[in-house]
Amino acid sequence: GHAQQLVIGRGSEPQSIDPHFTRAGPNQMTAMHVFDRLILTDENVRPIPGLAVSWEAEDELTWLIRLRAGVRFHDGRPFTADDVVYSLERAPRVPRSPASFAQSLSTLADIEVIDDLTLRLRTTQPSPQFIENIGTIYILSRAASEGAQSSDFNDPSVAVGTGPFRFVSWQPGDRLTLVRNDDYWGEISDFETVVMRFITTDAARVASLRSGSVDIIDLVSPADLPRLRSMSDINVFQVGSLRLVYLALNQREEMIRFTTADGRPLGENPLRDARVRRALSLLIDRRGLTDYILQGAGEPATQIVPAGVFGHAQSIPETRVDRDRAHALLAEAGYPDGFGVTVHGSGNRFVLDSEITQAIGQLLARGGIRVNRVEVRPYAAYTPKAAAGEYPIFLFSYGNTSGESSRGLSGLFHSYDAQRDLGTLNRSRYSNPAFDEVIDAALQTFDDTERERLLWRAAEIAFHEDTALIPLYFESAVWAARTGLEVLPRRDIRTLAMSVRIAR
Amino acid sequence: MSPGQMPNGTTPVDATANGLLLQISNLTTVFDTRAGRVVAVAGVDLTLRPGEILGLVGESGSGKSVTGFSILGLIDPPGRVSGGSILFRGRELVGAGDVTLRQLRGRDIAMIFQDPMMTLNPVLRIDTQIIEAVRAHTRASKSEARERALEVLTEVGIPAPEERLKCYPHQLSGGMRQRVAIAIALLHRPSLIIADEPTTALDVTIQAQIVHLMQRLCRESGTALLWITHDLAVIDGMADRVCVMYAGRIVEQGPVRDVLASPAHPYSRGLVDSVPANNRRGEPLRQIRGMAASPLRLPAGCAFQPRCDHATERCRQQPEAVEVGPDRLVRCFHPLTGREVADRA
Amino acid sequence: MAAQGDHGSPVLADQEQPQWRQQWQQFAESRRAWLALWVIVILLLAALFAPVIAPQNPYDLTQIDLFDGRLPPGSVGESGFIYVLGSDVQGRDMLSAMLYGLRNSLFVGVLSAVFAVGIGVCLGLIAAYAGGWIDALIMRIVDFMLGFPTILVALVLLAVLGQGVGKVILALVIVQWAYFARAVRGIALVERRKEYVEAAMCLNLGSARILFHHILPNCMPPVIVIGTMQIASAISLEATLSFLGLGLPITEPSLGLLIANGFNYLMAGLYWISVFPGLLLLVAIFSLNVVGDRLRDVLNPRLQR
Amino acid sequence: MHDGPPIVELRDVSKRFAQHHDFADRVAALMTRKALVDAAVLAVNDVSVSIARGEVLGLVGESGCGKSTLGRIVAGIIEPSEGEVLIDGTRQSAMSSEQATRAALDVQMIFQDPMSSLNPRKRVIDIIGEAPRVHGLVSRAELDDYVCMQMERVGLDPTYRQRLPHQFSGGQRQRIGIARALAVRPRFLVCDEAIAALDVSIQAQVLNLFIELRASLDLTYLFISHDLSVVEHVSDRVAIMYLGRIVEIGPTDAFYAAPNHPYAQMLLAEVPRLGGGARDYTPVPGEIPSPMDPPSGCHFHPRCPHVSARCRSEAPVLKPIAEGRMAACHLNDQR
Amino acid sequence: MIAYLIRRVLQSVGVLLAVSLVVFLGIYAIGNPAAILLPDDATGAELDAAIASLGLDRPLPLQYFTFLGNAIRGDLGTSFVFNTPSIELIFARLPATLELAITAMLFAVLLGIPLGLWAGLKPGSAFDETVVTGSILGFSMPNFWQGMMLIMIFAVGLGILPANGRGETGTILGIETSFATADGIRHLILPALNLALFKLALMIRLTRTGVREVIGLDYVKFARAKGLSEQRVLMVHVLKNILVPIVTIMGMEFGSLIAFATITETIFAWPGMGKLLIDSINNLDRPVVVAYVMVVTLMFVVINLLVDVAYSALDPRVRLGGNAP
Ligand SMILES: Nc1ncnc2c1ncn2[C@@H]1O[C@H](COP(=O)(O)OP(=O)(O)OP(=O)(O)O)[C@@H](O)[C@H]1O
Ligand SMILES: Nc1ncnc2c1ncn2[C@@H]1O[C@H](COP(=O)(O)OP(=O)(O)OP(=O)(O)O)[C@@H](O)[C@H]1O
Ligand SMILES: [Mg+2]
Ligand SMILES: [Mg+2]
Repeated sequence: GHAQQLVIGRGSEPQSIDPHFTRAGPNQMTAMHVFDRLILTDENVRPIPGLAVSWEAEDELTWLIRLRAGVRFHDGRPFTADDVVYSLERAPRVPRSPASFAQSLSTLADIEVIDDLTLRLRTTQPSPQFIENIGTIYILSRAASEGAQSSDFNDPSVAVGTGPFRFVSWQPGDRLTLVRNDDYWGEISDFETVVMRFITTDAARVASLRSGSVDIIDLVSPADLPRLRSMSDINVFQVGSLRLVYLALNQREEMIRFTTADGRPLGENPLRDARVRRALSLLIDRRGLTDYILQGAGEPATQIVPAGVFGHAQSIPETRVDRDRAHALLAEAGYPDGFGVTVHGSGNRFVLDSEITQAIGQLLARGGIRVNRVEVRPYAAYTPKAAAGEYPIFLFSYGNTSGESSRGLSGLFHSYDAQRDLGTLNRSRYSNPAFDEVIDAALQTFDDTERERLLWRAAEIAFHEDTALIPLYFESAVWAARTGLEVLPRRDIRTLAMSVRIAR
Repeated sequence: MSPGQMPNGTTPVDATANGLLLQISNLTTVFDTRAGRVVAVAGVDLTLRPGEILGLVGESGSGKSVTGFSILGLIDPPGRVSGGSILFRGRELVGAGDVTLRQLRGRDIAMIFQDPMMTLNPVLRIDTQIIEAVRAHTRASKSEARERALEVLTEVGIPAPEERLKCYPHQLSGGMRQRVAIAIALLHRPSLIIADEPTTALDVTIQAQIVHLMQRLCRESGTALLWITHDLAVIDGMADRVCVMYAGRIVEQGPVRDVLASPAHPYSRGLVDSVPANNRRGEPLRQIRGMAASPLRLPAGCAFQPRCDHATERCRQQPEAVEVGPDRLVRCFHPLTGREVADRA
Repeated sequence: MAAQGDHGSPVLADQEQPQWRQQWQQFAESRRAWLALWVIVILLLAALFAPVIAPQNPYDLTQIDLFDGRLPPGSVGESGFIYVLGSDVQGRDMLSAMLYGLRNSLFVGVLSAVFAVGIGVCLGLIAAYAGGWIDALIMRIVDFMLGFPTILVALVLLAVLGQGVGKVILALVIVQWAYFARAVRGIALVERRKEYVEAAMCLNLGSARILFHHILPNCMPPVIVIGTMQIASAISLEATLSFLGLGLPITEPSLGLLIANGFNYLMAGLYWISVFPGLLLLVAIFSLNVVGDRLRDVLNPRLQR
Repeated sequence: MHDGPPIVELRDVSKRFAQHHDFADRVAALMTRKALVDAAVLAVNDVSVSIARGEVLGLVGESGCGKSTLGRIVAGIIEPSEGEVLIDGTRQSAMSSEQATRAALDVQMIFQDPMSSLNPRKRVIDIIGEAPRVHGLVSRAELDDYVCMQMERVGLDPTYRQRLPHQFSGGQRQRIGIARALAVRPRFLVCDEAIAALDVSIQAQVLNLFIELRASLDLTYLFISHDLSVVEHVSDRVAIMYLGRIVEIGPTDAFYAAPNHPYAQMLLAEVPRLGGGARDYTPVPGEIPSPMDPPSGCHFHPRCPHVSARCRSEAPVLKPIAEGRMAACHLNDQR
Repeated sequence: MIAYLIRRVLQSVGVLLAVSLVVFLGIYAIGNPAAILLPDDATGAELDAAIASLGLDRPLPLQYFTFLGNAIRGDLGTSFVFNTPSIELIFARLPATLELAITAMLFAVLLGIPLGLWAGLKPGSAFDETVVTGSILGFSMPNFWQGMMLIMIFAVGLGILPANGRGETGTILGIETSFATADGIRHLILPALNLALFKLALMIRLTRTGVREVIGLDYVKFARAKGLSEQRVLMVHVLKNILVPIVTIMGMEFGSLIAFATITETIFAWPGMGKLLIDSINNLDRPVVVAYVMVVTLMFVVINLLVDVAYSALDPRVRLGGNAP
């Protein structure tokens, strides 16, 4: 009966069944059902053995990897080191890939197959994160998919992996159907078939759950939370995610779209002054945002990663609203009456972004900043301008995909350097040589303790000392399911059939 | 036409004692418009014998068409027949049910409209329009109906009727269309045809064709014809009797020759006088002064009185129809004598 | 246009009253239309005086309070403010937001309809009058516009020009003028063939004068009618754009934007955030349509009694 | 009559309404291997006629024979495809722009449908006064008086000048049309079926107005009608048109006494006459041919009782047959 | 007729060229698709790689002319997002949209014409008033709001119909369609209704107006004078005449149903073309948007052509070759 089939109402859609086509989230959470990786992550984004049972650094440039024995692909062929070689070679070379895995493999120098189940990999430079990067690559069967185009993967005879589910069919815009892989090496799912229905409108997804046409939905909007929580036939599962929502403060010298408190143009950028940035941070009531707007589906943030994640600096205290101190700081910086600014945000990019943007406007305004406008634009029209640095204060988010803080810290805060490809996400052009030094060192360090110490320091500089941006909260990932189902919520916001169990 | 059905025109009609086919008495038709009540027909009395051609003349808006439509019960809201009686072969049509009227329409009483461009449905082929008319009253099969259609088209002198049947109205000339309309009217050999200005929109040459056709028809089949027009000359050539209408009333009626030669009502005389042929070339025509009376506010008494040279105090009362000669009635207190007319000519 | 036979016996009584008086009387005969007109007048006044009658200025970020968010109708806020129709997520008083929203919706609707009608009418007239390649060109542009997705136009404008009431109006005008051009061309083609145009040509009055003084006024009744309905559909379209995040600035909501915002809370039972503005929008568009319908009947000589 | 050049003279005027063939048509013709059929209507075919000052020329013919088209050419509403129109003996091309305007205003037209020829949205004062004001014939201050004067002249009550056309009866509307034309002080009126839409009693009133104006304003008329008795009443000369050509032209008396062209004879025979007594109407043989595809030779030959081989191949030309009379018929050559 | 076709084809080629150029420029003006397609943590090198692999690094005119060159060979480009030929993507979504549009149209026509006829026959009656008021309501509610209310009432509240999605499909005559299964039909009802309400209102109004215009004309009177039954007068003489404007407008509306059912498809998670359009616009998936608009324009050209042909079938006075545009 019903227990055999699981219908998931998903808010996002994959672009392709080819797991190498793009590393965008919706694609990955689809691929994870069908394909395995060398290293998997658990619900807390900690690495756990996947197709690799062990890995060790023989020296700074060499890694030895042992593969799991006795694993078979969906078509019955055995899994061997050759498939790994094939997959690692294929992943960076998928044509027209909008977001390829090339970056993860950029330091890979060569692969040596020792035997069917052992590999030795060499890197071009010392790279502590190398093994984690390798871990993100999905392993395909050379026999089934060699020479196949991305679009060929819509055929179940090409989309062959070793994962817990077999691919059956995909109707773009509508649904994706999987059947259980009964020979799976890991835990076998409770569900014989899994149907993922793509329902991108939040309210429609909730409606589907409430009308019983799906069993579980993801990306539950905080708007619906109180109601769903109160319903007896529906359970809500929630976990703090690694997605940081922050307010970027544009520190470019040429950004002069500010006004004085009475509306006249202000010829300078007050955000270049750390005291001003600090003052703004003191005006934001993060608890207000998480409790009132997000209905608890968020955790106030102090830095790039939440507590419990590698690199989280305990030393950074939570920022509480303190208007008096904010005003004092502003006065100190030469803006006793505050200044005027427009707040920008995206619409429908992440949970309640437009509501949050408005609330930020309100909080700043109530704190004495003249908020000239609050502008919310669809992401397509928003992000190019944000990247070009055209907004003074704007809402953005960063989803940590690796289980530690280095990637985020260097992307967001390293001084922008196009040549060396550093500070790519540093849209506000924050720049502090001291910070750069610390983070550069962290990225080269193999010793975990030392690395973590450096990351703490980097976080302290960026968040505590410089207020390079205003961290707001970590989004919570929320699922809702009909009673009788248990969902193991994942911090990486992946909606997986493997995480769903029939309650016992 | 299905076998066994007698063409109506050839049956002896006299179901009534007086031998009248149509007897209209005191017919009143009104339109309740926003501006008020328009009395389009205000107590018309009129009779028609089988085979007779009656001309109904009068200026625009005098109620000729409305009289015609009233007979067929085709007055659409906001209009209605508010009084009087229409006896057709002794049968009362005022207040008759829909079914009765529908059976009568097209079979016993047919009508031809003024504008041949508008009477045929532009989006239906000629054959459809004729065949449906045949089948509205007989149980003929499609092919029988088509046969009948060909027959009548030939009868009204349409060349190559087979091809015409497949045409749409716009592919035919005005004269041809009017002949098709006449053919439809003839389908069931009605005993009465109401022709509402059927030639006004047509050229002289085509007018002649149509008048010829209708004349022959009445003569041959004994169909009575009510010919509505404002063209006195046409009436003169074809009708037996004529009724002159003014502001919803028949002001004069009688044999066509007598009425046109020596009109007794001042209005009829005005009409006759204003025809160019009755005037000297190049000189001003004699015209009726003033403007037609508004049907919304008819003057008390004789409606023509404000425009009449002969009007007196007495004309403020409604004149009754008086007999002024053999078979001639005039609604006037001061009917003109033949001599007066001759004097003026 | 008054009751009359085809070849013209006028009903003289009508002469005493100017045409507009009659039409007005006829308009007022429909109780529904009369009521709708009143509703529109009231709504217009409410929109016009929104700053005066609204208990709160929903644009003023310092007046709204996050912590008064999601209050059901009739609640009293922390500061003692009474939210008659409840508050939205930001703590905005719904009643005030609706009054201002109505103002924005009507402003956008009326203005975009006026411009779209204006442009459409001019191009349609020119197409009909000039004929030939000018006509063909204009009509192909019309075809082009009709097949062009509104969302794309709106998004491009948003990206290029930024956000704002003016830009939304521009987007609505761009996607809607084509309908009018086509409609007016059809009407003008008929008018152009009438003899009064020939008479004007005979009097040597010049093309521009004939076009704008003679043909245009006679195309107006249908245009006025489509125009009224256009206001309604522009309001509705703006609401749709807002729903897609392409409408007005989020802090200066129209009714459509309010509904779109509340849409997310409908399932959560916070019905007032979208149902009240929805009802107000419904009433406004409904009344406009009723009036437009009635106007069409009154101005259509074919339907006159 | 007056001396001097004719007020209006048409020389070899033709008007062709052709369908313009574009690229697509040509490709289609190539594809279907069909020659491009010239779907042209020769509405007016090589007409030459002159109208002397003060005269009334009646123009008669069946529907679709090109009367209105000819009238429009004379009134300057449409350009002839070939030939030329001379006003007072002068070509349009030889005129200064001022002269051209004057010439255009000199010839005015009265239309058939009194309702559709008046702009339903303009008040009488504007209908009549617009052109004089635009052309600077009167100043704004004088306009009101001027309009009143025009209205009085055509027998309209000037107090009605603020009314709209629909508030008038058919006859009054036609008077407004006449006043509008007269307001630009024309010397020539083209009356295109100007009384056809009116009923008898109103017809008489309007006809009388024409006759009266002719005398008082020294007007010249081209009087188009298919009502032969009306034409007989008002015209000095009559021209008969058949399918774009003038087939006979001559003084009214002589024409009505003895029409020459077989078509003219046929027309006259069909006119219903008052006082003619009961008569049998005889159907005219044949149908009016389509102007798209006129018969060869003499256009009338398919319906002509006197048809000969020559009529089928050769189009007869207008030749004098008597003093001031011309006809286009091969029969005349035999006599 | 052939000349007419050629003319239409030539004109549509012009329109298509213009459409493709404008869409190209428009999306260029909005921004760079690569920035949207990449995940949050993408590096600059990744961005550059993506831009290069999508061919977005070449000058715009060059991109456009390449596109034109390919288009002539029938290749309208490959989706940035799905890496599938855009035409394939569009046609894969077509059946779902078509069945929705057809159902909505059937609702509108089968209900609208009778209601409109009846209301037009009895103007001012209670029935007429009700129908007219109802039709105005159909006009007055924004589509998305209507859709949400339908879901609230029928799916969540009463629970009698599924809230969204396309149900089970089966094959009829080799075409995969929802009409084949009961589940499919159940899923169709709400979205079709959502789309139909506006068209239904339009249909009622068109029919009603048409009836009122035609009913007083001479030929209707003449048909009555022939003794025809009221039913025949109505269903043949009146209806056939008013069908001309109805068919014209409904043709256009059907086109827009197919092309722009965006909102309904989004709310009801219907895997049709409209949803593809809005997703593609949001992702700045230029090849799909360009191809989409071109397909839609072409569809409008074809629909207009069919309408014109239907027009001349319905109204013999209209000659196809006659008036050029
Ligand atoms: N549907 C209507 N609504 C209001 N008044 C009408 C209607 N039909 C006719 N009338 C009025 O009835 C009167 C008589 O009209 P009718 O059509 O019978 O005149 P007629 O004698 O046939 O004139 P004509 O020669 O112009 O056809 C006119 O005054 C007209 O205004
Ligand atoms: N604008 C035009 N385009 C094409 N053909 C035209 C045009 N105007 C007139 N015609 C054609 O020219 C011919 C003569 O038309 P015209 O109107 O001059 O005839 P008429 O003698 O005035 O007829 P009627 O008595 O019906 O008014 C007709 O066959 C008509 O179809
Ligand atoms: Mg009549
Ligand atoms: Mg004419």
